[in-house]
Amino acid sequence: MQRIGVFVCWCGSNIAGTVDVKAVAEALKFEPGVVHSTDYQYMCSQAGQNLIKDAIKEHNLTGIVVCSCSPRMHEATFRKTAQSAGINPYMVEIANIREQCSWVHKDMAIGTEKAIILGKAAVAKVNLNAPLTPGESPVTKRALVIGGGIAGIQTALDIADAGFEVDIVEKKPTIGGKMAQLDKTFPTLDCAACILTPKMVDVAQHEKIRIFSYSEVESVKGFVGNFNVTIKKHARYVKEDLCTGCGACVEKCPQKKVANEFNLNMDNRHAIYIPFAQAVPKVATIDPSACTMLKTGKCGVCSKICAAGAIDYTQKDEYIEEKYGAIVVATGFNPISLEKFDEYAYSQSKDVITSLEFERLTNAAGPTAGKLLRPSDGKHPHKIVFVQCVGSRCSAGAEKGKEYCSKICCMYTAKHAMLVRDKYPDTEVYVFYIDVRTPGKNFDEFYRRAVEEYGVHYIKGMVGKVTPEGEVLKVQGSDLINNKQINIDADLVVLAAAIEPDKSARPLATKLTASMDTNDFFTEAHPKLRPVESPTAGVFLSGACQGPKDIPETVSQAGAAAAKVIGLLAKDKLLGNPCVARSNELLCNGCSNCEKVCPYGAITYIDKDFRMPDRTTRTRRIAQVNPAVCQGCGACTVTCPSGAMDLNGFTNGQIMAEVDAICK
Amino acid sequence: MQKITTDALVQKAVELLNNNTVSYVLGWKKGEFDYDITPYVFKDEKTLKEEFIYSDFCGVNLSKYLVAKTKELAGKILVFLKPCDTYSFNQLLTEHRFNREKVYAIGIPCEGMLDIDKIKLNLEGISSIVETKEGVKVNTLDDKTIELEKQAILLEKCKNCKSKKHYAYDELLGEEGDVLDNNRFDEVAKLESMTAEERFEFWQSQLSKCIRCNACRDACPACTCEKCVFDNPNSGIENKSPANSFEEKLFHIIRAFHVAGRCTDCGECSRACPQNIPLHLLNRKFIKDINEHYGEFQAGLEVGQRGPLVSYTTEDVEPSDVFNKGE
Amino acid sequence: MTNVDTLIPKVGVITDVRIDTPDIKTFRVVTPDGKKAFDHRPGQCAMLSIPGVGEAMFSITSSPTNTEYMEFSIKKCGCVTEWLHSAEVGQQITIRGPYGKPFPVDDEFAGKNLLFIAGGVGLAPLRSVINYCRHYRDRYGKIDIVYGSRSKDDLLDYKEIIDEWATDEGINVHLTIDNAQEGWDGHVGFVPNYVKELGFDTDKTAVLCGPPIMIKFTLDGLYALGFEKTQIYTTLELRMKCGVGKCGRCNVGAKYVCKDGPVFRFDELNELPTEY
Amino acid sequence: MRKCSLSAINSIFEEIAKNTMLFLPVDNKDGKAEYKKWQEGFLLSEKLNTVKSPKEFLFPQTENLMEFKTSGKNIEIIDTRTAKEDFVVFGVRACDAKAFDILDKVFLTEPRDSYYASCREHGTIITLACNKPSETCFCSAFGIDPANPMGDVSAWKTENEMFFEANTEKGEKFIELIKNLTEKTDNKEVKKQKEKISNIMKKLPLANLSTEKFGGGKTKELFDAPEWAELSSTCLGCGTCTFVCPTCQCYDIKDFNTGKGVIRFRCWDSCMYSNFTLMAHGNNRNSQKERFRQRFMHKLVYFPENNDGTFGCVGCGRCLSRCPISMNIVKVMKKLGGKTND
Amino acid sequence: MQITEHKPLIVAFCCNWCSYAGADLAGNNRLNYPADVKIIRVPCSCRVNPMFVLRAFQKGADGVIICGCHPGDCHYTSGNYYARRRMAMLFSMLDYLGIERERTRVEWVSAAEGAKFSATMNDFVEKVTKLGKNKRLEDLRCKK
Repeated sequence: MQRIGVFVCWCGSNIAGTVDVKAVAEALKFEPGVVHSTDYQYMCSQAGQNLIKDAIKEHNLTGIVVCSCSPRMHEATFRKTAQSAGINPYMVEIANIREQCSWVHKDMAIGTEKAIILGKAAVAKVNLNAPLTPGESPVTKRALVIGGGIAGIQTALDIADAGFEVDIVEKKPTIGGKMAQLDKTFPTLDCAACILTPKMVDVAQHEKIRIFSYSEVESVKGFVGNFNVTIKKHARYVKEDLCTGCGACVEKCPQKKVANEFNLNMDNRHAIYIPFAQAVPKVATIDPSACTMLKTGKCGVCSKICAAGAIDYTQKDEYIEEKYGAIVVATGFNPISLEKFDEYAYSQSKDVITSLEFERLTNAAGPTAGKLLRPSDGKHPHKIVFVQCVGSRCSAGAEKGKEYCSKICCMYTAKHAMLVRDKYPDTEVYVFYIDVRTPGKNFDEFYRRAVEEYGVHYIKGMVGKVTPEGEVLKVQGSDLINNKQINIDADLVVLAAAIEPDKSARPLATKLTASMDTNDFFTEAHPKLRPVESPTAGVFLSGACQGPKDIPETVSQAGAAAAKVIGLLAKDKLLGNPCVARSNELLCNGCSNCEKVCPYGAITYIDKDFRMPDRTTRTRRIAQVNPAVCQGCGACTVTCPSGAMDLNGFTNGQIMAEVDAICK
Repeated sequence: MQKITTDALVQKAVELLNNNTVSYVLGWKKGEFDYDITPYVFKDEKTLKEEFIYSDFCGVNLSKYLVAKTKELAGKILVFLKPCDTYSFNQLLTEHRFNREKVYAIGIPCEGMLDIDKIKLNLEGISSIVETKEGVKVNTLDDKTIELEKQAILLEKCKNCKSKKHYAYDELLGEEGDVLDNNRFDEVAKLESMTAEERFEFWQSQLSKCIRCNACRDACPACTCEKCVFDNPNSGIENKSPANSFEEKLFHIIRAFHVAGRCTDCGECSRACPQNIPLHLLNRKFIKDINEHYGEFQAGLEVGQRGPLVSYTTEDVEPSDVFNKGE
Repeated sequence: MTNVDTLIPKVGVITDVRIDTPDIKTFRVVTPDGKKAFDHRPGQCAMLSIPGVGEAMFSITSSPTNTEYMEFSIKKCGCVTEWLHSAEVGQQITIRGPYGKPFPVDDEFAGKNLLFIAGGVGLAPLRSVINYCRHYRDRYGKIDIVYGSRSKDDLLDYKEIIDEWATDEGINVHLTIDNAQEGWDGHVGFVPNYVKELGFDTDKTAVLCGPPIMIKFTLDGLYALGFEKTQIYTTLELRMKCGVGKCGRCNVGAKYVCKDGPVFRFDELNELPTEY
Repeated sequence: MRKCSLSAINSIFEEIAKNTMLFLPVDNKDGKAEYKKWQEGFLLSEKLNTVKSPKEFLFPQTENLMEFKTSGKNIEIIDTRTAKEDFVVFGVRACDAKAFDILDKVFLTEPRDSYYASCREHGTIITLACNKPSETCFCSAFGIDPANPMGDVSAWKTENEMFFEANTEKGEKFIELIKNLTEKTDNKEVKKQKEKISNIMKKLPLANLSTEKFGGGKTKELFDAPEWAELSSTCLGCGTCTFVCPTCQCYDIKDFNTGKGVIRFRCWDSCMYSNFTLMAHGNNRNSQKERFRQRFMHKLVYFPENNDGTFGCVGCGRCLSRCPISMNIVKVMKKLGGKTND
Repeated sequence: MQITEHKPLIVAFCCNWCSYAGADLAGNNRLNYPADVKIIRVPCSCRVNPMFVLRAFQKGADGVIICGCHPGDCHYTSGNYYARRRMAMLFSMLDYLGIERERTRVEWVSAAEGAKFSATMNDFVEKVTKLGKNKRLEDLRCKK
């Protein structure tokens, strides 16, 4: 029998407001095994923790129940407290009487009654807890960064600078990501390329960094500190080590009518191409869907022209296996597809464009060489309407768009408006907005300059309809402040499309067993306290894959993720999760069904000799669990009919004891 | 009438025993009467010739015995397998329950086995039972003779025989049969079409007969756990006698669940039940559900099959939709 | 109904817990009003239980001459004993008994020289007889006690043996441990060998209790010394459940250990099938 | 001796049920006989016997012994028994009636089992002679005459009438109760009926089953017999034989935590079960052979040894018809009994 | 709600990664649901053994709900897929035995779906309350 101490936390009034904490502490005093029960205002505070430590010593406790907030919040805290007082950390159980009680129930009597029951369940469980010791595993001192945008670049550089090897996997032929497509950056209006490309060069030249461009993560096995990743390197039909990036092949390539995705299909490129001048690696890539040679076997111009002999039409996809200690996800974002937004005539008129397309149109390296020209007829637009929140902040359950705020649109629209007015003062600029959100250093000043200095017309209200009529786009909107309909004949309409995670994120999440929210943004281990870690140990989050972010925020998160990775890789050994499956070999039938359901391949079978009660020896096939590989899901425990498989920390006995206590 | 004679089997067994192919013969032994046949491990020619029998009352599935006997006995064992026994044989091999090397399996045909309980429903006091073309002729102690048609006195498990085809053997005696069209899910469907109240009444009255003798479990070739959870005081659900209707249900639900996806529908549970509880209807419910929702699956068709409850597809039906089908 | 059935226990309170060896504790039990739960004879057993955990049979290690309380020396070896080992003073348990046939202290043993041979926790059931005989010292002849255990720390009731038994007149205590150990200057070796070394006269009645292997070899030794089966007693504590000879648990041959035993003379035991 | 016409039997049941609970074998949906509490419309089964024996009226499959309430370190013991009601079991066969005597020998010897005693006290057993013993019957091997069933009242059924004779005080009371529905008669008819039954008995295939090799004191001869191994070789270790047996009386005592308290109950157990003797010490009968042997040795040797030669089997034949693999005491007796003593 | 109405007892098994977090989020957002719901944390919905479900009913639960990550989102990749099959089978069997199907439910609740958690529990409690006491799968010894 345990000697259990019960500690009921008030959490200020968070718990004590709805739960009579004294009554809870009193009621739990008489539960089996409980020898001490008390309450305190903030159990998680230093004083609260000391209270627990003192009680452990004074009452010679063997188990601890803390009735407090969610175990997801402070389980680790109290485990450490227990450990420092000499109790095994796994002898601590938390009764969640805040999130799952005081915060969701209003009536004191009801809340108190439930808190007591939850406390009893925790006591019942602790009575069956056993000390657990985590296993140790080594750490591979190399990190993988998935995504070569500014987030990935910054993370990689920071990790590499700390002296660890880093590999970047980028699915495009070059790193750079969305930032490489931008013109200027807010709120300082410095040129994106000017600040990004030096970093790209740094990456290329860093001796600790390898870039796998035009590559994707094929599979991920293993666990924190010991990931085995297979990287699929797409055939680019150009030998990277030989290609000098001279561009001669590109010039001569007869297939010139391939939509240029870098310019958002607003112009064309060749079948062999280098996405942009500062690409890293600066290596040509053959687009197999466009190359005549690859499709028909007739052409071969690039091969003839290449002095370095880098062209290789027989190249195959290559699979590279590598070990990593940590993985950083930096898969970024994309504007959402606007196909469903018929009201803005995006599909009907070439002159209704997204903000990212607008970036390319104003970029000196873009399709118009930086001149703001209408995509339809190449004329200079005189009236431009910017529409904010296209697909952002939609109501829940709406059939299109996202519920969330895309966060960056207000600022880039202000930037766009300002740049237009600066370059083309003859152009009238209207911005339809719901709210202008400018929390950020120098952000609001920036926005006010657009309005006050550059004379951008900000109209609070939404655009109801855009109708192409001849050369103009008839924009019908509402002005909520003046409470009137507004009609503008615009030459160009720029839609601030919502942003969403890259489509590659979801399959990647599955491979990583990392969790995602409903919008496919990766979830953090904790929204406030562990914002750059995924709940999956060893997987970290950098940039917009976790949620909409602007560049400064992305870079700071990238640095934070790097810091976490460095912290992990700096360790020589990792302590595993001791809550893993274990097989009772006396009960095991050797049927292999648990092996079939184990997602980690943690179960193997061996033949073992057993001495039978009649003194004979019998060889039996029995299951064995590799505790370093097991992640503790428990799938095997239910598959096992004899109950030979059980899960440390969540044993059949413990869960049934909880059920019993709850159903008393 | 079984197409193959006892003599042919004995002859085969003696031959294999004498040429040292096998050391033991797992078969059926004559009883006190014509119907009380006991599985038996024969070791010599004499006993085989005198006491071996293969008749309409050899319903016992011998596959399960291989789990214990292959470990207990040193030499190779000859086992006679009826078509439905071969499914259990394969399933046991899939789960590594015995060493195939130690077994010499002979497939033998089966025309359906008889249920002495059904015969006794019609009469009491049997002096002998003679097999006829249509069924049996029963002579009673009071010197009457009653003829019974086979269809009416088949074992519950044989009424909807799923197959006359053998899926495992080293040697086949007699002719190979076919997988049969059968209506084995009709009774399940009938229950499904009842209201919840009716179903509850049905099962309540059936399961309340349970005396927890464990015959269903101990006869079941899928229940070969080293130690059953119901026998293990540490499992949390151990019990020896059902104290009330809950415990009756608990045992049968858990047992059916444990064999779900592994049960070959051999029907031993219902045959063994001294209280005539139609336990196979629980297992068949799972088989029917599995077939409907996860694709046709017959356990024991081959060694190494992956069972439906240890697999999944991302498109599997939602639990709520399992209820809502056909409504 | 006022009919008190023998299966219904009384409440007992643990009033003292003594740690004897690393895996044996001795519990003192009285009724809630501080009395002895019931009277017993040396060698008899009682059924102790913790509701929800289980019931188990233990020999009463205190002598019937102790009128204040009962004692049980219990080795940790299952869920009931494990639970008891974690129990503290003041804990209530349930107790029923006494069960079984006692040692024939007032007839066969009367006037005889006695030889007690015990190994490990096997001393527990003998302690009540030994103390009974010490109490009525004049009714018995010379008493020899041979007791051995794995190590010095595993010797049960060591203090009582040294301070009381060994100092009594006419009682010879011979202690032994399996392997030599620091701070032990007594005999080292297994009990059966020690018995042979000591070489007792056959003018006594022997009482054996200990692990099966010790019993087997000690018996051989005693036979070699010329002892008859009718001169040797032992006590079995096997798998008793109801305690009243009905449930069938402890049935060995035609005997029920809980009712016909646990004390058996070896000639009686010899008649039983070897299922104990 | 009293009699009534068979057509009046229903009114007798009605009369009994007015005063006490009445249990009798009726045909269930499976066409088997089963003891049920009588209610209007229930007919006495024509079957020879029930699947489950009537022992559960005296020794229920599970029976609460007491309850515990615990609070902190304290325990309260509650005797949960309530006053037992009177009941009548009608139609008990001679074998099952004899089985009650055997159970009495276990439960009513000191120390008396008060749970059993109370059931015994409140129950009136009306036995019924077997008109048509079956091939599985071998009660005569144990000296039981199915034509002369014991119990508080013995009854005989002829083609048209039912005869009653009281054997005990309780039986007299019962006869008194149905006095108005029956008439006094001599025993001529019954005698004829008995003869008829005896004639059938002689023809039964197991009529000459010998118990000669068994009985008290035979432990040494039988315990190490090599036949046990082959007899038990295909035993499944289930409890069917035990649980349908009218004389098997082994039980286990278990605790059940209801969440509100702990119920201590006893339940039938089977010496055939691998976990029968399993306790902290281990198991003293590890193989099925040993467990199988225990069951039959107990019935055929140990029990008679302790009970003046009375065997622990009554030859009801239930195990013969219910064992899933058709192994049974008759096969055991024939195999072991056939052994010559040279 | 009337005072005379039977207060059901609901046991909710929630996977640690999604549903338990979803329940926490419901708490963070103060989205009320009846206190009749008592949550047991399990690492994954695949940890829920049918034994636990039946045990809950035995000890007096009126409804049992199992919440896990959305299919495809399992922290352990595949756990909820196994749970989905197992619970579909178990609950179908309970239904087959005549146990009211509304007493059992499987629901996928992500860590971000506090609102869904609360709504689900409200709905489940309402449905189970309507059914009244669990009579068909009860152990009378555990009733007062």
